[in-house]
Amino acid sequence: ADKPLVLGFSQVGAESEWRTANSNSIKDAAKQAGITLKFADAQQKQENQVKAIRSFIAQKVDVIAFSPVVESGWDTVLREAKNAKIPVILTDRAVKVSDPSLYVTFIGSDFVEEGRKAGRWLVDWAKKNAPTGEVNIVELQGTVGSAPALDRKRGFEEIIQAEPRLKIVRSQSGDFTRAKGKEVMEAFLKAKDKKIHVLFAHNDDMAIGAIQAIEEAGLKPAKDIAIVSIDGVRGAFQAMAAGKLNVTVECNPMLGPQLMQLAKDVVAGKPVAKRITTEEGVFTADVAAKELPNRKY
Amino acid sequence: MNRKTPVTDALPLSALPTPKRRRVLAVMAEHPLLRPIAALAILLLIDVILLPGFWHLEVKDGHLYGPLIDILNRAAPLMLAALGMSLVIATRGIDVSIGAVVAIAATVAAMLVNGDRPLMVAYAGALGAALLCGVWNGVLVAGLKLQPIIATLILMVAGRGLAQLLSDGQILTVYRDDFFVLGGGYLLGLPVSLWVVAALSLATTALLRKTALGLFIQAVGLNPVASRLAGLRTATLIFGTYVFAAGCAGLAGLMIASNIKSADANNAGLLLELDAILAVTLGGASLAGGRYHLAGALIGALIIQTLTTTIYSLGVPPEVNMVVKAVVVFLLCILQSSELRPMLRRLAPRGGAR
Amino acid sequence: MTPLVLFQRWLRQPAFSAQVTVVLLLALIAAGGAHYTGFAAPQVMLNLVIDNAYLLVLAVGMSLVILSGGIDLSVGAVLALATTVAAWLLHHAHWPAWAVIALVLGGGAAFGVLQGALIHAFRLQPFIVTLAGMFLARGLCYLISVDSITIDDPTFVAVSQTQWQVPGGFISPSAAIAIAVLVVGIWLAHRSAFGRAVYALGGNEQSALMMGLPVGRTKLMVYGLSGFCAALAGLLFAFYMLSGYGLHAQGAELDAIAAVVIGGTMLSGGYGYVAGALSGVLVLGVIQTLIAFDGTLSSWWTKIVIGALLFVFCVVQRLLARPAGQA
Amino acid sequence: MSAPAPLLSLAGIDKGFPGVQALSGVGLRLFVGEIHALMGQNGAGKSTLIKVLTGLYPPDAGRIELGGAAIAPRSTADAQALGISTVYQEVNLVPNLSVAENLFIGRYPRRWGQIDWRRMRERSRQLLAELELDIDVEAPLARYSLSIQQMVAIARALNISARVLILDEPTSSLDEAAVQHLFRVMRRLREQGLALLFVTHFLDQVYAVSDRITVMRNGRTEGEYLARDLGRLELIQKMVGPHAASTAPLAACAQTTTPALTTHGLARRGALQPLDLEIREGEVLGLCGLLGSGRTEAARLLFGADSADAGDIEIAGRRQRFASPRQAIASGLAFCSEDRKLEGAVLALSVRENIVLALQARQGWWRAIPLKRQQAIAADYVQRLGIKTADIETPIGLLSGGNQQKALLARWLLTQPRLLILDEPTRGIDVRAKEEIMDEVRRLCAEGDDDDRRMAVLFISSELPEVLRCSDRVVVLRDRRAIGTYERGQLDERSVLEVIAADGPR
Ligand SMILES: Nc1ncnc2c1ncn2[C@@H]1O[C@H](COP(=O)(O)OP(=O)(O)OP(=O)(O)O)[C@@H](O)[C@H]1O
Ligand SMILES: Nc1ncnc2c1ncn2[C@@H]1O[C@H](COP(=O)(O)OP(=O)(O)OP(=O)(O)O)[C@@H](O)[C@H]1O
Ligand SMILES: [Mg+2]
Ligand SMILES: [Mg+2]
Repeated sequence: ADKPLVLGFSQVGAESEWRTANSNSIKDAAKQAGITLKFADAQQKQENQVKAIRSFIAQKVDVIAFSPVVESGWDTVLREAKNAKIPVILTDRAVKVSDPSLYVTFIGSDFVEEGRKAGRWLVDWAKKNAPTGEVNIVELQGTVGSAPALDRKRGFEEIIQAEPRLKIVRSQSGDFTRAKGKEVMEAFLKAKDKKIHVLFAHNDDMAIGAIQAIEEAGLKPAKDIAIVSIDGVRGAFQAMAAGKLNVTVECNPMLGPQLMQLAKDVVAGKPVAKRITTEEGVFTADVAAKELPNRKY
Repeated sequence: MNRKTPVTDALPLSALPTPKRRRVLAVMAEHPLLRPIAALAILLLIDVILLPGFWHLEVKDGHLYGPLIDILNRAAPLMLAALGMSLVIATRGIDVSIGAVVAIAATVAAMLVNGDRPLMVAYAGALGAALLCGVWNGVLVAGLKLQPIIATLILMVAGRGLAQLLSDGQILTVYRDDFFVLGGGYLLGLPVSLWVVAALSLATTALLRKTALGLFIQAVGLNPVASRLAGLRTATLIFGTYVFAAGCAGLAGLMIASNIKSADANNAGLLLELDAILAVTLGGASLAGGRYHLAGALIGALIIQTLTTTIYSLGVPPEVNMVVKAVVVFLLCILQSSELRPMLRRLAPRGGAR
Repeated sequence: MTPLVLFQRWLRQPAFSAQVTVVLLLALIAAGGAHYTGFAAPQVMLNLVIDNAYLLVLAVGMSLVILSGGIDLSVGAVLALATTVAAWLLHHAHWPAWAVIALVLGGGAAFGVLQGALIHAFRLQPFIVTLAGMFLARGLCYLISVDSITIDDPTFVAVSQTQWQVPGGFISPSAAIAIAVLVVGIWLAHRSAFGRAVYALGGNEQSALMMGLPVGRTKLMVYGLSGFCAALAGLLFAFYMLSGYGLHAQGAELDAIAAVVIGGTMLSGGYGYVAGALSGVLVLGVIQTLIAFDGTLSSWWTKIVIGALLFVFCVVQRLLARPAGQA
Repeated sequence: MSAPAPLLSLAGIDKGFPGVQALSGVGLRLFVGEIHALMGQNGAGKSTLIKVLTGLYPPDAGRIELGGAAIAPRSTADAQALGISTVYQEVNLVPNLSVAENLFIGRYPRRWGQIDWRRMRERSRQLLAELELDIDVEAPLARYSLSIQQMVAIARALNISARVLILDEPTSSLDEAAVQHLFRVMRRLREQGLALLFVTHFLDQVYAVSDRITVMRNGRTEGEYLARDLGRLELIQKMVGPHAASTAPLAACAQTTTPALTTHGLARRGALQPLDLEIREGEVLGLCGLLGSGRTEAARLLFGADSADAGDIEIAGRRQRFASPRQAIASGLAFCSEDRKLEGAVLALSVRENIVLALQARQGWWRAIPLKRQQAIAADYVQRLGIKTADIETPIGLLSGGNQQKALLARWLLTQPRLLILDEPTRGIDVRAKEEIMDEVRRLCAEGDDDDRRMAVLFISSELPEVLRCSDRVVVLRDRRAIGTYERGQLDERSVLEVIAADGPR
């Protein structure tokens, strides 16, 4: 009825398909919900996000939402938002702040948990497929220092520590990209010192790149080397359908609708939970074919 | 006003190649490629010592397979970029838009292929797009006389945006085998990419040697004012180098896309320009313009790629990568410095007391 | 002399292109103000300085380097290193703030001087040396901590939350510091023997040598200053973010260079003004703000628009400043 | 007047460069209160000696003493600290700084720790006034012609309080008046007890100021003489070996009446008033005038180096205006600039490449001249013009000043132009080479090419006698406009100066 509510959203950037899906979901949802969206792309730079948020404050938007590039370093700007009485919603990554009242709620996935899920799946797999002996794991990390890379690694290691025979023998950064993923995997495969049983990739793109490297090395991905990855983008499902990837842990980018709902509630002054997790599955090769059609990203 | 343009000076003499000597050895010692080659050799030596399987080459389904092949294969796009960059740099320019052009070319190619166009059309389209980028840069630098770094910065920023706009931010996966040949295929046991690079570098070298272009480019880079007064088409030459550089970048883009069987507009060729410039300088060229060494640039590219692969193979923890790279680059530079020998002599106990 | 002659004088004077930049900047702001409500608000303008304080400091250092005919690609990384070191010392080693600040600034300067020494002693190209410097600094960040470290030191927190009221809004201490640095930079460049030696170096190093100028010392100082500015920028950044992180300010070196060049300084060295750094930084800032205010642009359109605005700006600047430009 | 002990003495100086032994066992004595001329052919080693003396090159062997104490300066800065002030052969100033700064950089007048710009400007004006040069000291140096830059360089050196003042070919592109001012100052400094070392190729100047002469030949000291004991011919012989310098005007070559090039009101604001000039085939047209009279500007306009904003150029009936040197060259012009270092030589390229550059440019990039042919050409000109170089592949930057000049001349002669514009072609060229070059030029004018077209030459030189000797007609410029054309013989040096003076100010 009255003038539409204005939401300022600061996106990390456009570094991956996942991110694109995330942005699209938010934009569409905003249209649906009749919310005016102020969208700012930070090109992976925290300082740009801060600038964007401050300009949202200057523009006196009703709600500010953003997916932080990193956890720390938000106190000052969030305090400014608070002083301006603008509620702040975090999406898809948490922040570390001295005073939790600086943001209203955090909606989104939990990278550490994703890491754990990957770890758990692997432990079961090992029980079934390699009941005895060492299981050598190589890890393709995300961009050094980036939040998902750190957390997924943390979660994953936390679980596999339980199983001493699961060992990470090599770990190198593949910058979340196919090209790097492939390049690094090639190097891993050439280093003949240890046999590789499992590949754990911090995202699907790197996994897809690595799969190519494995094939070129004359091995069978998912058979000779088990492959675990995270995100659950379309490409991953196609790979699984083709039997080249064992499993991907979903990290749901479709936060749009929930976010818009939250924004409305917050402005309406309804109470909202401090932490809202999105339901995320673990998809294995056998369900892939069936799931593929209804993947939107 | 043209008196303002800075000139390269007669001195410092060490900046100038000294005249031919009678003695062959001396000539060799003076050869510009000597130092880059030495640097590469040293790196490879280290690999041999640290990495058991490094020299290991086997024949897998009809082609050579092994770390060395990987390095060559991986270095191919960088070599191309460096090839183009070295001419731009020779004319006192610089092109930071290489990476963006790579992304554009890759995306265009992938789109055309996925649109079931014949391969050649896809290639033509991609290279065409790349050359257009080059024309754009060329016009800004040679025509409008913008400073190269800022002129190409514009495309560096906007170009990637364009690529993402085309691909809608998605990674375009390609499913056509013929597309994979350029970056992943093999010919006579060696990667196709390598043949392409070799062919292009030879062609370029021939062009520069057999025609007067080589002389002209050097002259323009060393002293634009004098060159203009001597009747050279300085602007046209400079324009040409940017188009050429973009063309090389486009080809590199095709290679990268073909190699990972997909075009990733967000990340393809990210920061490739920096590596290209580094390769050119490691190859012994000066960013002040003038002398260029195509072979040197190629070797520079190989040095960089060898270093990267080494780091991966050694199992260096990722957070240390950068430091290692930095240290090696520092050492290589110092090794290449013409000041090193006199300095050591001075440090030596009974060195020439002057 | 006739007005015409005076006009030509004005066109020909080197300061001209710098002045054009300022005029264009104002035009840009005016356009924004006309388009988006609240754009021309005083606080928005102040935010330009607050948000870009660190960049301004970087650009001042970079100006000197570029004027001397060199370039420094390491500044962004040194900035990040400064934040990381500061954060680590405060958070894990619990050093007092003043000690941390002193150490960081000293370290930055030393880092710069070291690069300068390499460049001078071995006649290496600034580009590679500082590129390697960039790798090194970023690498050291990760060695200290891959994770981003929160800064909870009371002094830093206090500084970061101080807001000084000025007519029309507030500014942060960082902004004030940045302006101060700019002033000092201008003084150095135009009123100190060192500054003039820098210009001479950029004009023609060989001649500078033959005129008996201390070429070597000047080079060391230039890169030292640049390193110092980078470290200082790092501290401002730390105040701004209250965190130390190896991925901070990626590509800041390019922004700084762009700012300096847009400010009317020749990358080939010798021609330009340190003051140009300010206009350059503001141009970049305004472009960003414009986009944020528009708020309808997708990630890629953002990039394209930034490019387009840069293009329009540089071309107009170039065409207007043509008489001053060289053949 | 020679004092017993020399103030500065060099003994047994050796200096070798790859392929060249520039100096071998050179000695030199400089006494308090004398002006000492250092003479020698191009490439004799004068500049090298000076660079060694001022610490730019470390000598391979030898001893330098100042006031009895051995010294080994490692840089110009050291030398200055020791009281040795130098003007090097190539102008070494920074183009981007103002004239005033170029005079004072390194020794700024200070006020409260910061540079006192006002005082600097005032003192610069005084300084230049001594040389009767009245230019805007705040304008960037690059704005001014080479001659002005050279004056500034001299002024700078004079301003350094020194015991020894070294001037390497300071007068090479100065006009008579400027030279006289310079000499006045030099004499005054001599009275003040400085020791001056003065390199030049102009005999008159040597005899005008110097008390003592040291002659160098092929990197050795040929001998030291009192100026008054040494006759011109002797001096020349000592420098170049037996050879007579003819000062007689060269035979007028059959000059035609067909114009090679005609300008109609060619002009450019701030550079040249409308100029109507006719240059006939086979003639040498001299262009004389004082420094800053616009000779170079005129030449640049003719050649399309600067674009004219009025008038046009007529060649073979076609009237046009050149937008770029390229066009000018296409229609048969050639321009040998006065500024060798900036507008002529590509220092890092070899002598061969520098020589063929213009011809190759005209042929286009596609039709490359075969290497063999390039070498033949280069070798031929090196021999014909007597260019002293280790090898035709030597970077031209390593040649002595005069030899660079010759190589550049070769570049243009090679293109067989219709009109050859020579701006200060004999700058820094020794007595003998001058004649060789001018004879070469005259010869080219005299003999027509294949279709019997004769080359015309536009000859600019600050050295009046030279212009008068070589030109068939002279045009006198003043304040950037032509004030008269005179046939050969109508004018001698004095009358030219009178003409310039007489034609009262507008
Ligand atoms: N840096 C150098 N490297 C190699 N050869 C050099 C160098 N400098 C001078 N030479 C050679 O040393 C010789 C002496 O050069 P120098 O410049 O001293 O002659 P000059 O007497 O000054 O001649 P001019 O009267 O033409 O100036 C020349 O043959 C020159 O080619
Ligand atoms: N006495 C002077 N006062 C002011 N400007 C001068 C003077 N002499 C020369 N100039 C500057 O030098 C240029 C004119 O010199 P130009 O070279 O055209 O004259 P020229 O006749 O070639 O004399 P020269 O070649 O000896 O300098 C102009 O740019 C002018 O500004
Ligand atoms: Mg000399
Ligand atoms: Mg002149």
